[in-house]
Order: sequence, then C-alpha cells, then structure tokens
Amino acid sequence: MKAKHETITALAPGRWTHGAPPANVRLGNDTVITGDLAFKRFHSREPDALVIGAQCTMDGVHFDLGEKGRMTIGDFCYFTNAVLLCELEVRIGNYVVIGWNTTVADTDFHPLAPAERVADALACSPLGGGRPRPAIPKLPVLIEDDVWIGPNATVLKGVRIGGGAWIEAGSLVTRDVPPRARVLGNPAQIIGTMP
Amino acid sequence: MKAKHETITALAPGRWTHGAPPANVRLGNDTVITGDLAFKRFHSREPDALVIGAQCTMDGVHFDLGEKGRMTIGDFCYFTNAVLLCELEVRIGNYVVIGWNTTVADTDFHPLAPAERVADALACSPLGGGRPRPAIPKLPVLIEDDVWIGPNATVLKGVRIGGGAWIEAGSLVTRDVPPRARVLGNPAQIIGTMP
Amino acid sequence: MTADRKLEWDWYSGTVPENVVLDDTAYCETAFSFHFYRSRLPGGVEYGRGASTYLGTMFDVGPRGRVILGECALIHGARIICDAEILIGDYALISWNVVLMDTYRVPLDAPERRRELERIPAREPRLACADVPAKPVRIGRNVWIGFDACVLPGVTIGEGSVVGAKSVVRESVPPFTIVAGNPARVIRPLNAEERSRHA
Amino acid sequence: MTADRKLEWDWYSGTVPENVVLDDTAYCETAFSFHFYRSRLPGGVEYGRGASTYLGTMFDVGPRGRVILGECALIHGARIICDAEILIGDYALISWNVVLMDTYRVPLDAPERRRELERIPAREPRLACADVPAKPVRIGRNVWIGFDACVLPGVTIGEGSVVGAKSVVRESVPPFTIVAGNPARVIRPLNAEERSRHA
Repeated sequence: MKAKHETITALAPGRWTHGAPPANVRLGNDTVITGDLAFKRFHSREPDALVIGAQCTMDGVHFDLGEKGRMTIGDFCYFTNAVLLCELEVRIGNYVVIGWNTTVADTDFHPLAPAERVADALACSPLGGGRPRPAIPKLPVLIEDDVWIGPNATVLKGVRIGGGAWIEAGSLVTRDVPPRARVLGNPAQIIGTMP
Repeated sequence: MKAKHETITALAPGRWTHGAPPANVRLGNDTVITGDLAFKRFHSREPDALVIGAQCTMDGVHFDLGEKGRMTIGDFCYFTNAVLLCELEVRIGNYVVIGWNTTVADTDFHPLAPAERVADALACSPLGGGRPRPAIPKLPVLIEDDVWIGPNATVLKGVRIGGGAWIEAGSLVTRDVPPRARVLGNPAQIIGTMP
Repeated sequence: MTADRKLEWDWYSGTVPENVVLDDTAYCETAFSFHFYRSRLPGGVEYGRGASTYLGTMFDVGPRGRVILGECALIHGARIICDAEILIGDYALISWNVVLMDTYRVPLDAPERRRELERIPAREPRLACADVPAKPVRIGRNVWIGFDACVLPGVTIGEGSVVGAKSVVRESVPPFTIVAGNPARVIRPLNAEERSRHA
Repeated sequence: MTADRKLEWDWYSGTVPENVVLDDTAYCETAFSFHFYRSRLPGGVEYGRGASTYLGTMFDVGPRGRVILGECALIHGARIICDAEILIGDYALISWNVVLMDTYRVPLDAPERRRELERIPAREPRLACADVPAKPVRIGRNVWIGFDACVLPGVTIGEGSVVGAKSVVRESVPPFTIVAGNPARVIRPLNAEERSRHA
C-alpha cells in the first residue's frame, strides 16, 4: 500500500459539488465529493492535508480534520455518509468501501498523558491564541486496499485493517484486523475469512 | 402511604405558572408548577389523572402521562427538572425530593407480549383512530414517603422505593429498594442505611 | 397525497415515486425517504393498511428491489438497503437508526469488487449496483426491533420476536424469542404466559 | 463583558452577577449559566485566566457557596451544585452533562428533612437551602472527566486523573489514576511512560 500512495503525485482536479474545497485538499481525476457539510469541520493547516486519488466517490462524507490532521485516500474508493475524524493521520488504500453512518477516528479527542492534557487545555482555552493542540500519541488508522466497511460501524484509533478485510455492519473495531479477515461484533471478532 | 393518599380528597387550587393545567389535573393548596413544557406531553384522559397534594414545588418537571396514565404525588414534595413518564400508574408519597435530570418511567414504551404488541402497533398506526393503546403489564412505580432521589438518576418500571430511602446521583434503579436503604450504581446496589 | 404525488405536510420538495404503493390509510412523513430509491418494479415499496414511516427512514432500494410493509407496521427511522426483497410483517415495530440490508451491494470477491468500483465513476448517479446475489430479509409479523440495531442479508426474524437496541443480527431468529448483543445471541424465548397474554 | 455586565455574544438577556469574577482572558458562553446562582460571597464564581464555560453549564450555587475555576479549565456543560466550595483545578477538562455536587441540599435525617421541606413553599424563590453540612469537592489540576459523570459531596479527584464517561464517583480518587463505572472503580494507574510524556 505504501508504494501505491507514493504514486499520488500529480492529481488532476476532482471536484466538490458545493464550491471549492480548501486549498490544502488535492483531488484526483474524476473524484467527486458531494454534501455541503464535507468541509464544515476541516481545520487542518498541513500542506496536502487531504489527498484523494482518482475516480473516487465521496457521498455525504464529513472530513473532520484537526489542525495537524493528514489523510490520504487511494483510487476507486466509494464512501457514503461516513464521518472521518482525523487529528493525526488516516491512510486509506485503493478500492475501499465505507458504508452509511460509519465513524473512523484516529484520536480520543484529548490526550491521556497528563502533561499533554495541560497543553491541550491551554490550546483549547481563550488563551490558546491559535497555538496548536499537542501531538496526541501517534495512533494512525490504516485501512489497506480492498477493505469493505459496512454501515453503522466504528473504527478506533491505532487500528490497522489488513487488505481485503470485511467489517460487518455495526462492528466496533478496537484492534488490528488481519488481511482478508471477516469481523463482526463489539468488540469486533473474527468470524471468517474472505474468499 | 396508602392511607395518606386517600386523604387527598379536597384540593384547593395550586397553580401552573404558564397557564391553566389540563382539566384532569388537581393541585393542592400552595402547590406551584413552573416550566412551559410541564404538560406538553400530557395525554391522559383519566379523571383526576394527576393529583398533587399541598405545598409542593414542581420546578421544570415534565408530566408525560399516556392516555391511561395516573399519577399521585403527596404533600411537601420538591422536584427539579425531573421527567415523569407514566403510561399506567406512578404513586409518590409525601416529602419526596427528586433531583435534576432524573427520569421515572413505569413503562417499556411497547409491550413485550406479542399479542399486546399487535394491538399497540394498531393503536399507534394511522388506523388507530383514537383507539387506546393496550394495557401494558401493570408495573406501577411506588415511591414512598421521605425518599430522596439525586440528579441524573433513572427509576424503571415496577419498582417500589421504600420510605426514607436515599438514591444517589446517577443511579439506575431496576429493583425494589427497602425502606431507609441508601443505594448507588448501575444497577443500583445497597451501600448503607439512612439514619 | 396530492395528484402530483406530493405529501401535503412535507417540508421536502420531492415526490413519492410512481411505483410506490401508499395505501390511503398509510402514513409517510416525508418523500425524502425516497431520495435513494431507484426501484423499477411495480410496487417497489408497498405500504400496507395503516403502515407508517417517519423522518430518518430511507428506502435505499435498487432497480429490482422490493420492500413490503405489512399492516400497521411502524418504522421510526430505518435505512433499508434492498436489492432483492425485504418483507416487514404486520404490526412490526422498528425503532430509530436501524439498518436492514439484503445485499452488500458489491461482490465479496476482491478482484470482482475492483471491477465494480472501477465502473462507478462512469455512472450517473454514482452508485454501487453490481449484480451481486442479494439474500432477502424477512422481519416477521409483530417483531420489535430496538434502536441502532442492524439486520444482515439473509436473516429471517420469526414472528413476535424482540431484538434489543444496538444488536447486530447475522443469524436468523426463531419466533417468539428475545435476542440482543453484537453479535446478537438468544437471551430467552418468550414464555407461555407472555405468549398467551392478550391486550 | 459590557459595563452593565452583559456578554456581547449572548442570546440570553440576563447579566453576569456582580460578585462573579470573570478574568478578561476567560470565556463564559452565556449568562444563563447563572440562572440558579445565589452566592453572596465576593467571588462566588471566579474564572481563572483562560478558563471557559459553555452552554449547559449551570452554577447552582447557594448563598455561601464558592466555585473556583482554575487557569484554562474547560467546562462543556456541568451542573455545579455548591453550598460550600468546589475547586476545579488548572487545565481540568470537564465534558457535557456532568454533575459536581458538594451538598445534598436537604438533611439526611428524615424528620429534619420534613421540617426543611415544610419551609420551602414560603420562600421566594422556592428553593431547598437548609443549613446542612456541605463537603467541599476538589477536582485536581489537569483532571479529565467524561460525559454524564457524577461526582458526589466530599470527593477529591487527584491531579491528572481521568474519570470515564457515565461514572459516579463517591470515593476520592488518587492522583494519576483512571477510574470508571457506576460506582467508579480504579481501572489502573497511569503508567510511568504516560506520566512522563510531554507535549
């Protein structure tokens, strides 16, 4: 998957149907984002904060990126009404499908380490003055090629979902999922292997 | 407690600060109900559906009575922002205190018995035509004299809370509480006895 | 419903599709429920007598999908993802944010799925609609499904059964049984007294 | 804040009480948070530098109650029931629908409680305000409290600790400890790596 992402270098313009996306969003050829809330909570100041490959359909997706959030999405992905919460890093491969009302989060919203929480409280306070929030422990979410995630599912921070895995509707994914595994439940457990 | 309730026979007018309460509500001397949502979901058609004794303060309480709901509240009660859901019967004694954001419900909202659920679906449908919903299994809530219920608590159907019991904040009460017991937790467990 | 298939009380400007059968005694809160509806079958959705659907209900029904709502069935807010057939029995009670799906919409085989995903960008609207085998879902008469629950393809829930809130049901449920959990497990059968109790 | 103690951005028509100390660098979303405020002490609520409170926060503070918000303390929406003292430390993070209480407002002894309840109807406004012993609550510096949690009278939560959502805390919590549950129990201490980690 890594090699593939490095190939996303020259993106032809995709489009957001409700205007121009933020300047640090790059959309590949024939990628379309619909929904007027797509960038309502997009706060990333990173260069190339959100890079989406070619031929993707992002229908009603919320790209909620914090100031330091970086997200890459490969080619031929198809997401409907997903909420993607990214304070750090979310990397999604090619041919990934994410269903309706599903949440992916790479963060617990505040740090667990007390000293970091002090910095976070300060950054969130009126004294924050645009100060960046602390680097919450690096717990990126990696969703590899060919993963399918059903509706009403939740994927938590630090999880790697292996290529070709199948996440059934309503699952809460708290741990890594091996490639081609089929999982279900809260917490998600392996129930089989994909063909 | 029973004898005491039978003495509520001639109530002098109390008042609701947002207008006239429904005709089948009887308020005792010097009882005051505040909050414009007090009767927003009051649907009871029972005579004397809600009878509140004297000298009570009902501050921001929601009296959500279904068509057959009947509720009695004794004298000198003091409730703040409680939600009282009553499809059948809620009987509350004298000198009872209920805290902010607490819910008391005598119903699961639909019956568990399948045949009754058919009747309920019909009554809730456009074909219901004012047909009463089925008698949900009789699981009245009884809260006896001198009970104190803290904020953020929940009292479920069929529960009898004995006189002088003390329900700590945030408790979920699923079973009977003996008189003078002090309970806490989800589900609520006895943690002591009141003086 | 007006002659041009609008709902008089509706905030949404859309109409109820021609091939939706809305009994005179049924209630549909908003035509927005048909925003994703694409069935070409006659009676792609049929509301039985006294059936009702409220805001939050979405009929995500493919060209050959068909959803039947029984008499007095009440749906507070389900996402109904249907490419074959979803039957909802008489007097069923379905709570908010429920998912009922008879199809995964894409092939389970990864190379085949890639081919389908490669076709989506050329479609208008851009939808996954591969010819994958859908497995009908049957919600029995008098079933009660709690909020946030999901029912997966091929599942039949027997008459009178109860599905707890937030459950995910992947295996069929016998009649008159309480199930709950994710994955859903049998909690207990309804007992004789409960089954004989009449309103 | 304007000269007449209104908040320029406020939807609510009320004012911030005279004896509330709102640092210039602090933020109060709405004066509605003082709807139940009755403290007569100077500094009945004191906002530290950079402290902030949002809609849903209610200062239900009695005549001799006092609430101190530390530097950069952030309260999304707590009901603060205070007749003595509630201290919220610097950098504390408090989520929505939390209850912090230092008093039960009525006597625990039933006959005494009856006498108090008999006095309420004569008061204007009608409030329970018996002279019952309140037990101060102390939320340490850098504590994080999750949504829907309750903290009971007399509890101290030590520096840096974390209280899980929906917990009810009746016993004091040591510093640098994660607690959760109803009643709250210790899940684990924060480990050395977590404690040494700096932003």
